[in-house]
Amino acid sequence: MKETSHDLLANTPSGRANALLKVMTERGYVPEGFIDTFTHTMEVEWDPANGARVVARAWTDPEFRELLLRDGTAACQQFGYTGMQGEYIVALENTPTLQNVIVCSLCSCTAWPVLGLPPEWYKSFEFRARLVREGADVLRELGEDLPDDVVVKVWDTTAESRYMVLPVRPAGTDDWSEEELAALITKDVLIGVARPRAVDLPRGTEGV
Amino acid sequence: MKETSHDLLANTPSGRANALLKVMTERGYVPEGFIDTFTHTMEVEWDPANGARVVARAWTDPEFRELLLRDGTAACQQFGYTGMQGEYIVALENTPTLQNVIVCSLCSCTAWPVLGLPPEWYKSFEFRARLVREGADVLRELGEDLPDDVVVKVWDTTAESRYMVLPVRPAGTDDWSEEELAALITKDVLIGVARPRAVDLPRGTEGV
Amino acid sequence: MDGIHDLGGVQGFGKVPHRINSKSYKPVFHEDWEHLGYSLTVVGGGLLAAYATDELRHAIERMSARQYFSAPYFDRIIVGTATLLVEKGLITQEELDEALGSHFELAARSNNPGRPAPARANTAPFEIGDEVQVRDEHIEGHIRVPGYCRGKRGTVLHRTTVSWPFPDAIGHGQQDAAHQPTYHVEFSAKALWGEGAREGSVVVDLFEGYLTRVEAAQDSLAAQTDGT
Amino acid sequence: MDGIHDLGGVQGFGKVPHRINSKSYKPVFHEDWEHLGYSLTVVGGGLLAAYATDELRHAIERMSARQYFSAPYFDRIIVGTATLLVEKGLITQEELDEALGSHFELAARSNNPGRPAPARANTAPFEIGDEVQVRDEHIEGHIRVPGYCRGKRGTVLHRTTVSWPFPDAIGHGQQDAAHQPTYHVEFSAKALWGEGAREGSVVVDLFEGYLTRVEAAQDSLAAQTDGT
Repeated sequence: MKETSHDLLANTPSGRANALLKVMTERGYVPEGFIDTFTHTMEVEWDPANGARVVARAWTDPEFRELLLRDGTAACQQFGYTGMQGEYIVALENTPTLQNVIVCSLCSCTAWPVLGLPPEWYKSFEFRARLVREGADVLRELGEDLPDDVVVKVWDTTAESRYMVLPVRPAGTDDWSEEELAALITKDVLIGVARPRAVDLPRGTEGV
Repeated sequence: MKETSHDLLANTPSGRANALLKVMTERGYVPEGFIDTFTHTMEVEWDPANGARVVARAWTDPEFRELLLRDGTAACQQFGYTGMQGEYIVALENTPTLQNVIVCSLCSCTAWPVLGLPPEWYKSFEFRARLVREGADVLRELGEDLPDDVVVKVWDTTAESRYMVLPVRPAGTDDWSEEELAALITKDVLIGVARPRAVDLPRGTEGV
Repeated sequence: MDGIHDLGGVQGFGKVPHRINSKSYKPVFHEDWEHLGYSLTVVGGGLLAAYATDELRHAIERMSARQYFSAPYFDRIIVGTATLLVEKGLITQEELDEALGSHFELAARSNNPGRPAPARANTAPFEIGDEVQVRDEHIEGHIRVPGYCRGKRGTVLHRTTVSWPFPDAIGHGQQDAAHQPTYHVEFSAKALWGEGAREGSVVVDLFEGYLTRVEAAQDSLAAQTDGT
Repeated sequence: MDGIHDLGGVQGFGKVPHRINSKSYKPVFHEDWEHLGYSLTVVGGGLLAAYATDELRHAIERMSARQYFSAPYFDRIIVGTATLLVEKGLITQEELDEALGSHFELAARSNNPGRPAPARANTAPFEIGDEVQVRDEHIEGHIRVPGYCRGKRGTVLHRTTVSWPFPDAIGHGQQDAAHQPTYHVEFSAKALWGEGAREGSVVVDLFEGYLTRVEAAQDSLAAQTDGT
C-alpha cells in the first residue's frame, strides 16, 4: 500500500492520502515503522474501555471521584490515559437532572486516550451544527429520550480542554465489581449522548 | 432535447433538468411552446441595453431623472421594462464620492427586465459572501479601483425591491446623443461594480 | 433559518471569477439545459401557481450543504422546483427517479410550519430617518433577514409604496400571510463588521415585521452602555 | 474567521447518522487509507514540528466550501496537511501533482498574518462565577470563538491551570504567541438562541483574550436597555 505506482492513483480521498504518503516518504520525512506503530496506538490503545475504567473507579472510590472532578488529567494519569489529545482532561459530572454532552462544533477535538478517536457521527456536520442549538432534540433522535426535568448542558471543545462525561451510576448496581460496572460505559456514554443502564447488559459472565 | 430517452440521462445537472422537464411534460403541465417563448424573453428581451437606455435618458432629461429616482418602476414602465422581477424598481444615484453596488447575498434576485438575467459571477458564492463585508476590496479585484474618497454603499436584495445603479455621467460627454451615451452603460455599470468611462469606447459609429 | 445559504459576510471565499466589462453577456445561457431552470420554475410557480417565490427560496435553502455547494446555480433551481412539485403532490419522487434512471436527490423536507408576522405590531409605520433595530430572532423556518444584520441598528432610507406577503408565512405556503411594506435600512460597515471596518454601509431591504423602533431614551441608555 | 467550518447553530442539517450504542467502534478505520490522515499530520506537525495544531485547523478552514463539504473527514486532514507542508516549503505542489497523477487541490492561501492577543489586557484573571462577555470581534484570520457566542454574556465555570499559545497568533505560525489560560464559560440557551429556546446551556472553552469582564454597573444599565 505504501509503494503505490502513481498511475494507479485516482483523484479521490484514498488517492490523495497515498500521494501525500509517497511524497513525504520520498522526502525522507516518515520514519521507518512510524505509521504502523501510530496506527496501532489509534486502533488499539486509545479506546473507550479506558474511559469506562476511569468511570467505574470513580463510581467505586470516593477519593478517586473527588480527584477526577478536581483534576481529570491527574486521575487519568493513574491509568496512563494521557498524552496526545489528553493533556488537559476535564470530567463532567452528570446528575439525575443534568446531562452533559460533548461536541466540537469547529472541528473534531476529543480526548483520544480516554474516549478513543471520535466516531464518524461525532465529526458529522449534522452533530456539529445541531447539538449546541437543539441538544435535547438531537439526543432524542439518537435514541436517548431524556425526561422533561433533565437539562442538557453542551460542552463545545473549542480550545485545549478535553472532556469526558462522568455519568450517574445506575440503580441496582451496588454490589457490582469495577469490571462489571465498566461494561456499562460505552463510548456514547462517555460522549454524553447516552446514559448507562444496568438493564442493558447481562451482568458480567454469570448472566445474572 | 425535450424527447430524451431516459436511459441516456446521467445524474448530472443536465440530466436532472431534462428529467424534470420530461416528468412535467408527461403530466401535461408545460404548455406547447412556452419554454421556447420564455427562453426567448430571457435571452433577448431582458438585456442590459434596456437599463442603458434608461440611464442615458436620465442623463439627458432632468424630468425623467427626477421620476426615475422618485419612482423607478414608473420610469422604466415608459420603456416597457417592467413585469416579472421588475415590479418594484429602485434607481440608486451615484455621486463622485458614492458608489452604489447591488448584490443578493441570500440567493440571486435581480431586476431582470432592466439588467437582464444575473451573470454567473453575480450568483457566485464569492460575490455573495464578500461584497457586503469588503465591498471596496472586491471592486478593486474586479478591476474598479475606486479613489480613496469614494464610499461604497452595498444594496442587498433581500426582499422585493429590484435595484439599478444610476451612474455619474462621465465628463466630456456633453454633446453626446442618448444612443452614444447608452453605449457607455454596461451590465457591470448597472450592477455597480464598474463606472462608465467616456474613454473606454470610440464614440458612436463615427469612431471619434 | 440560519442556513448555509446565508453567505453574507462568511469568510474564506476567494476572488470573484470576473473582470469588469470583460464579457458581452451573450449568449445568456452557457449549456443547453440551463434555460430549463427558470422556465420550469415559472411553469410551477407561475402557470400552475403551485408555490410562491419564497417557497422556492426555502426549498433551495433546504438542500444539503454538500449538494448546495457542489450544484451549479440553475441545478439548484431545478432541485428546488422538483422538491416543491413533489411536496405539493403534482409529481412524484418515483416519476423523477424513473425519468432520470437513478435517484433524483431532493432538498430535505421541512418540519416547520412557518410563522405569521410578529404579533407585537408597530403602532405606526417607520419613516425615513427613523432609527430601527432588527429583531434578535432565531427562526427555524424561512426568513429574509441575513444573519449579519440580526440585532443590528440602522437608519430607514425608504419605505416601499407596495406591500408583499410576509416571507416567513408565504415561504411555508400560508396563503393568508399578512402583507407588509419593506424598508431600505442602512447599516454602517462598522456596526456590522466592527470598528476595524473601512467606511461604507450596507442597505438591507427588510419587511416591517423584522424591525423594531429604537426609542430615543433607549438609544441614550445603550450609548452609555456601549461606552462603559 | 467567519468560515463555513463554523457550523454551530447553522440550521438545515438533518438527522445525525447514528443510533446510540449501536456500534462497537471496531475497527476504528473503515477504509485502508484513513489512518494516513492522522499519521501523516502527526509526522508533519509532531515529528517535523513544521506547524502547530491551530495552523492545521486554519488550513482546513481555508478549504473551499465545495471541497470542505464534499470531502470526508480524513481527506480534510490530508488536504490541510499537504497545504501546510507546501506552504512551509517541505514539499511542493508539483511533487503532489506528480504523485497523484492529476492536480492535487490544496486549501486557499491565507493573506492574513494573524494577530497577537488583544492588547487591552485584563487587569486580573477572571474567577469562577464572574460574568464575562465575548468580545464582538470580526477577525479575518484564525480564531477559536464560534460565531454563535460572539458578543454574548456568560458565566465562568472554570479557569484552566495550564496556558496555551493564543490561537489567533500560533494559528498563523507566530512562534512568540502569548500563552493564556482558557475559561469554561456557560451561556444559557436563551442567551444564544432567543427566548423561545428550551432550557439548557452551552459551555465554550475560551481564551482569556476573547473575553471582557462585565461590570456590575454596565450590567445594570444593559438590563434597563434590554427591558425597554
